[in-house]
Amino acid sequence: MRRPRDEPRHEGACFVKISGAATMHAPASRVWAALQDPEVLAVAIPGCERLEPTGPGTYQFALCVGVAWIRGRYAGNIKLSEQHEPSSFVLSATGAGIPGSASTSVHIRLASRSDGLTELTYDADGEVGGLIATVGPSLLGAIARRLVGRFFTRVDNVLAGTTPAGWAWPATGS
Amino acid sequence: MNEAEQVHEVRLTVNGAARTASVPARRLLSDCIRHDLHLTGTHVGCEHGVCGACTVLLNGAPVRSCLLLAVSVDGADITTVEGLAGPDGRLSPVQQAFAECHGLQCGFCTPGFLTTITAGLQAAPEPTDEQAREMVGGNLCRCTGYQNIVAAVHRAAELRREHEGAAAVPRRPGPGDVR
Amino acid sequence: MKPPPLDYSRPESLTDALRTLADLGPDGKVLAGGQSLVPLLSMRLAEPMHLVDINRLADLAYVTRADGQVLVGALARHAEVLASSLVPAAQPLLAKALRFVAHPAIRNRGTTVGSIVHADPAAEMPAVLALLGGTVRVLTAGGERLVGARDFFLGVLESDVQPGELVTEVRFPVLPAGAGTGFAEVSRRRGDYAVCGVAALIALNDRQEIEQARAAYLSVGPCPRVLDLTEALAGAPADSDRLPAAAAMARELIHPEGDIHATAEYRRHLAGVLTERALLEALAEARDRGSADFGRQPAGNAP
Amino acid sequence: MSSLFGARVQRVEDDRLLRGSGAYLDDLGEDALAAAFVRSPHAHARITGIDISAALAVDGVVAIYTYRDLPQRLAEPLPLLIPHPALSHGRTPYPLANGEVNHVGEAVAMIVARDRYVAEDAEELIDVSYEPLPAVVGIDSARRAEHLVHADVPGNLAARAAQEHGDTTAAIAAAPHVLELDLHIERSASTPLEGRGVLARWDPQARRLQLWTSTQTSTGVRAAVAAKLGIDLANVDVITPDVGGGFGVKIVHPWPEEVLVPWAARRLLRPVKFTEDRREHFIASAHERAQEHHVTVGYDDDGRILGLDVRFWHDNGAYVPYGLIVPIVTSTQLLGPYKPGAYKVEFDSLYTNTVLVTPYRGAGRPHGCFVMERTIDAIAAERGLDRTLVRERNFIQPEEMPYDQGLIFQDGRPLIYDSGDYPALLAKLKDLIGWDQFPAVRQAAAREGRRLGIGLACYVEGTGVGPYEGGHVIVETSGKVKVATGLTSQGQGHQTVLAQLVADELGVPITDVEVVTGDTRRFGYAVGTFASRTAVMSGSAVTLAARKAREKALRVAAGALEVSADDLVITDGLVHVKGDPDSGIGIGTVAVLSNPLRYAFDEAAKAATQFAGGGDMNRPPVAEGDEPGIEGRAFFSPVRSTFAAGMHAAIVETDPDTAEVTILRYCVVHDCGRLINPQIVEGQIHGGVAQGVGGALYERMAYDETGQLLNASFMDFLMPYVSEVPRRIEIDHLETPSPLNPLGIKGAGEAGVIPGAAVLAAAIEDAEDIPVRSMPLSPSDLFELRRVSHEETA
Repeated sequence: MRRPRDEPRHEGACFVKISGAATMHAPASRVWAALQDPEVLAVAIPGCERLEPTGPGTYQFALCVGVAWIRGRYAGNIKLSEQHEPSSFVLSATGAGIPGSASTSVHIRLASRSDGLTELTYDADGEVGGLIATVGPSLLGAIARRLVGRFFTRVDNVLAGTTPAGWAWPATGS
Repeated sequence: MNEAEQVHEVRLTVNGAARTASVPARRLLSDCIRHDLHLTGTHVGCEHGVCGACTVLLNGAPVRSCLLLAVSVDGADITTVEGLAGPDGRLSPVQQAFAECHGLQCGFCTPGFLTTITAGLQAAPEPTDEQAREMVGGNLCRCTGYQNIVAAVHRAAELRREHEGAAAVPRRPGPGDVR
Repeated sequence: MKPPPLDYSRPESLTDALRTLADLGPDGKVLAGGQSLVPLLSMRLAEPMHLVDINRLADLAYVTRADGQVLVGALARHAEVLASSLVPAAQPLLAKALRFVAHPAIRNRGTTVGSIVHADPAAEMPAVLALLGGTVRVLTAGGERLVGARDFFLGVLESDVQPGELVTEVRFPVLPAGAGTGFAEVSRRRGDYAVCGVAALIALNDRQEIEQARAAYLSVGPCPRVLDLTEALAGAPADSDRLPAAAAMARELIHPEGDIHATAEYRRHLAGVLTERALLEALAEARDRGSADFGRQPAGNAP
Repeated sequence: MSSLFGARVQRVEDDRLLRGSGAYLDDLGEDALAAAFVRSPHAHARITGIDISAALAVDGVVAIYTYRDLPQRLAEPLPLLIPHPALSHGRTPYPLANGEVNHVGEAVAMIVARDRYVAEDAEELIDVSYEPLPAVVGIDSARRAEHLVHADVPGNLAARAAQEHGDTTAAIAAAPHVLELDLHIERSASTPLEGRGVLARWDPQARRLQLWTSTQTSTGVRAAVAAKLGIDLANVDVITPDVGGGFGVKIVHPWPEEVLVPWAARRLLRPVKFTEDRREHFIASAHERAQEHHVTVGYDDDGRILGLDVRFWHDNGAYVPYGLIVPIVTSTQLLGPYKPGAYKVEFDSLYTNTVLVTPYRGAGRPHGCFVMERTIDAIAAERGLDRTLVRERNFIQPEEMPYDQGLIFQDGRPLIYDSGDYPALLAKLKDLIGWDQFPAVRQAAAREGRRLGIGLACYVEGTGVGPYEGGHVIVETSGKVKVATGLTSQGQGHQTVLAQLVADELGVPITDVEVVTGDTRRFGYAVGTFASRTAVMSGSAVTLAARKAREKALRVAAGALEVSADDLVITDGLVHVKGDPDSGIGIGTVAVLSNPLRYAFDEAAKAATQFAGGGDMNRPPVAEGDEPGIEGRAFFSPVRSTFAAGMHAAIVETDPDTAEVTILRYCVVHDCGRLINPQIVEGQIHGGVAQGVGGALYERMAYDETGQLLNASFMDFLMPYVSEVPRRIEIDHLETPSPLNPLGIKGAGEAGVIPGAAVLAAAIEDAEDIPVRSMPLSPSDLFELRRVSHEETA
């Protein structure tokens, strides 16, 4: 009858794990290239205000991101690693800002389809700390899902040509 | 953040007296009452609207003063705990009942209960037990276990009836009245 | 816990308000009751912004009935909607659900429209609007658009209100004769956001059989979720013992998440239990309300 | 003389509190600067840099401090208040983090600004760079010790302590039956409606510090602040204003803010105030309760315990400023009213990267009671015996008092129960709840498809812990009586009960008695308010002080009236000859006569001046060894604690569909010795029961595995509203006087909370027929228990 106590005791903790899939309207090689392109990342990362390369596969960013009224400014670093072109890589990001700190590691896999499109799947582990974690944890999963969804939609829009690379987010975010 | 914040002139009627304060837009009504108007009887227990310690009467209806911006209630009529006793200094029926029933311990949450019940008894002068509990259902108390607070609601209703005609708070526009 | 610096305008007319909002664009935020916004500001989860306080727009503080709808203006407080004499007959679900909205002191200030715009998936009013297939009236300086409930809720705390827009009214379809509503929820403490909640609607035909059954769920996803349960109940008599089948159907269709108060599994279980309870109440009300209008109008704007 | 002792006297505190004229910490210091703190968002991290430049530029910011600004003594860790030989690795926090943070909420930087709004603006602009370290969260993680909270504390083990009475292993080995149980209690917290707060003023001319703090121990704060800031004790005043609840969290001292705020006030030559907000209270004050227990118990066919072995693990959070008090109390007090044959207990106190743990009302007892009472219920279930019968068979009998449990208690003294009648308490409880009638009630309910259960739990509570308290009583020439005691008050009605005692003792109207607590200007020696000790300790002390004042008053009046002091009594403030209440002198006049004066300030004083006549010209105006004034000062220091006891029973209904739990009845029988004011005692019980219900069904600290507290608000930390507490708490009293103090009283402040988790677990278990081994229990938890139980049966 003993409950395992070292497992996270509550669902919906600030340790956010999300998985998903998206169909990208381009061949895998183009999707791969887009996801490595800082200009595309700057467009796709929700609320991205600044993204500067600091080395091979590493970037500094500043963003203002949020959902509805819950909104915060973050600054931090992005690293692309475990690159197996054109099939998979890991995007890691850590950031800190007014509502708290966040870090995430997204494992992205690309699979070519026979129709020339690409099936993208991802698994993200996120960790959120600080204010937002202590007062709004039950919202985090849904917010994270929405932000990740926006990211891939944006990338796809760039690939499809509906959003030009170099397009900037409005200063206040979405 | 270094530009001086714009201040707004706020005119309120507080416990029957005209008061003014100059506040920035972000000033919470609770802080305005406590620190600008120096009426420290209204207490702040959570600042997110859950505990009810900061409850005041806004045009006769209980509201959380920590969930209001002072500037937004410009022109309103406000009753705080300091305004509950009679002009002669006599405790109101609700206050008297709390004393008789041991309805308070540390006293920190008490002003919110007193204002809430004062308005509640206007609406339900002879509350059933269910109504009495409903009346205080949104206020947290960590000391009393609520037993004596509910008893005090009933006792206050009794005292009000005894002081027939002497309403605890003069009739002000109610929640249904639109300003 | 103090709000960040804010800019502030308090328009005296709707025209002023819309002009101000148009000028401000994405920086402008509407302040009505503020019962959700102010704590977010105090916790500094919301960025500094320019508040457009509509509390002087007394014309928007109405609850009326017109064209088969209950119209609730942007400045009508929950308490006023609850106290409105036309609500119990015109749309009893509003009153039933409003009793679960926080506590009286919050209802005295918080507005029904604000609650819907705020789009908290755990809140009662968005689910009620979604269930009834109500409409949101959105104004800009340039015009008006009407948004159906199904399109209005976009995600957690996200609704379809664009910069420069003001929601002035929500419209809840009047409950036709022969239809009934029910509301049931479980919250940890009385007045808390629901662990799970269900609003239900049943329409009977003139043979006193269930013709249509719907339920809306709160706290089971990012938006209010409306399920058509007619398939489980169609043709059942008004004293139906087939409600468990509807509950089972609901359990199958929803996919709630767990949080610190409840596991996903418990939420799913509750969704079933509460579906049954809400449907039972709806069924009783539908019987009481007779079936004079049967067949001529659906229960609400069916989604 | 009509006695106020035992009367339901209305509280003297209430009038001003009801008018909104109370003075709580944040009501003071309108001219003070506001302090706010940057607090760690990480449970465990190294600090690699702090950039305050942007924040310093904010208009209205006066100063920002980090660890590097702290002078020598402030740069040391805060004191370890209660050392213990077993506490081999005691660690306490720095006032501001020194390079490492060990829980979310630990203070990293202090901002002093024009007001709190501006201070929070600046807070957002302070850029702290952290290098996160792995966090240790929960007892299992601490025990596994794959990561360490403090690099120099192996195994995360702050302390391991053991006690034994008898040969437990042998007793269990020889027992006919043996059971093993794992029992768990989660974290909760005191959560007073008013958070902590400090206001400091430094007077540079007088070189004097005045400090107001929302504390349970003003003398403790005073000594700590004087030591940390290097100020002579005599130049520090600590004044406790009205305190909006404490429940334990305010006994810890000095909190970082209690030394930083006065330090800043002295440095800036401006008054400075810190008012803790609600979120800070959750992540920067103290929690309690989290423990895992493993019980091995041997017993006979009748359910008599022959040997009890308890091993438990205590989560002490990131630091242990309050030593091992909580686990020591658990380890000694879990025995309750029972004599277990042989008893062995061992505990580990473990560090985790969470908010530190210090006593919360009940302090270790709710967990101990839960362990013992669950164990007894398990024995009863296993033997098929009535749960009350098993308890009766294990009770210490009244004729065995005083009873030595053979252990050392939290005050370092032998655990010897002074008094009590446990069989009588149980009989009262069974009557009150209708224990024997319950099976019929249950059946009737079952016929309606309702699920009812009954449970009970017993406890013994060491109260009135030493070492001492003192009191001072002075009669003013107006006849008014001023009383001071050093310990503090957080709403328990101390002013009222102490006034009752003094009014009785001095024979004056209670309206003439004014009691001041927790003001070091009025009384400098004190310990503090905790462990249900005020009535016993300060009650006895002010009684003894009033007795001295009374003797003096009678002696002076005897001289003036030319009668023997033995013939005099005081009634309604009038000193008169027994049987002649109409002629005598007012006690105020006696005060005038007791103080020979040179100067007259009013008509009363005139009578005591040097030309007023009277007095023996051959003796000094103040006799050798005597003092002017009608005053008494006394201390009370008992040989050991008193032991109050009580038993609770509850009937609950569980919803078969939603798994919600409703408490239908809640009954309490209680023995705190003689009752000074039954209304106040009942109020204490009510509040305790509500907290017990909170701890059993609603409140928990929801940490995730990274050490984030997910419910740091009243939205998600579910303190009960009126709708969650029993509709009526039915109370009966038993009074077995304590022989250990002049009043025969035992403490009552904490009792109500102790059996909450135990009694509700028992009742839910009874309703559901599923073992309940872990509390609190939410509907979701009960749903899960049902599911697992269903699977196991299937």
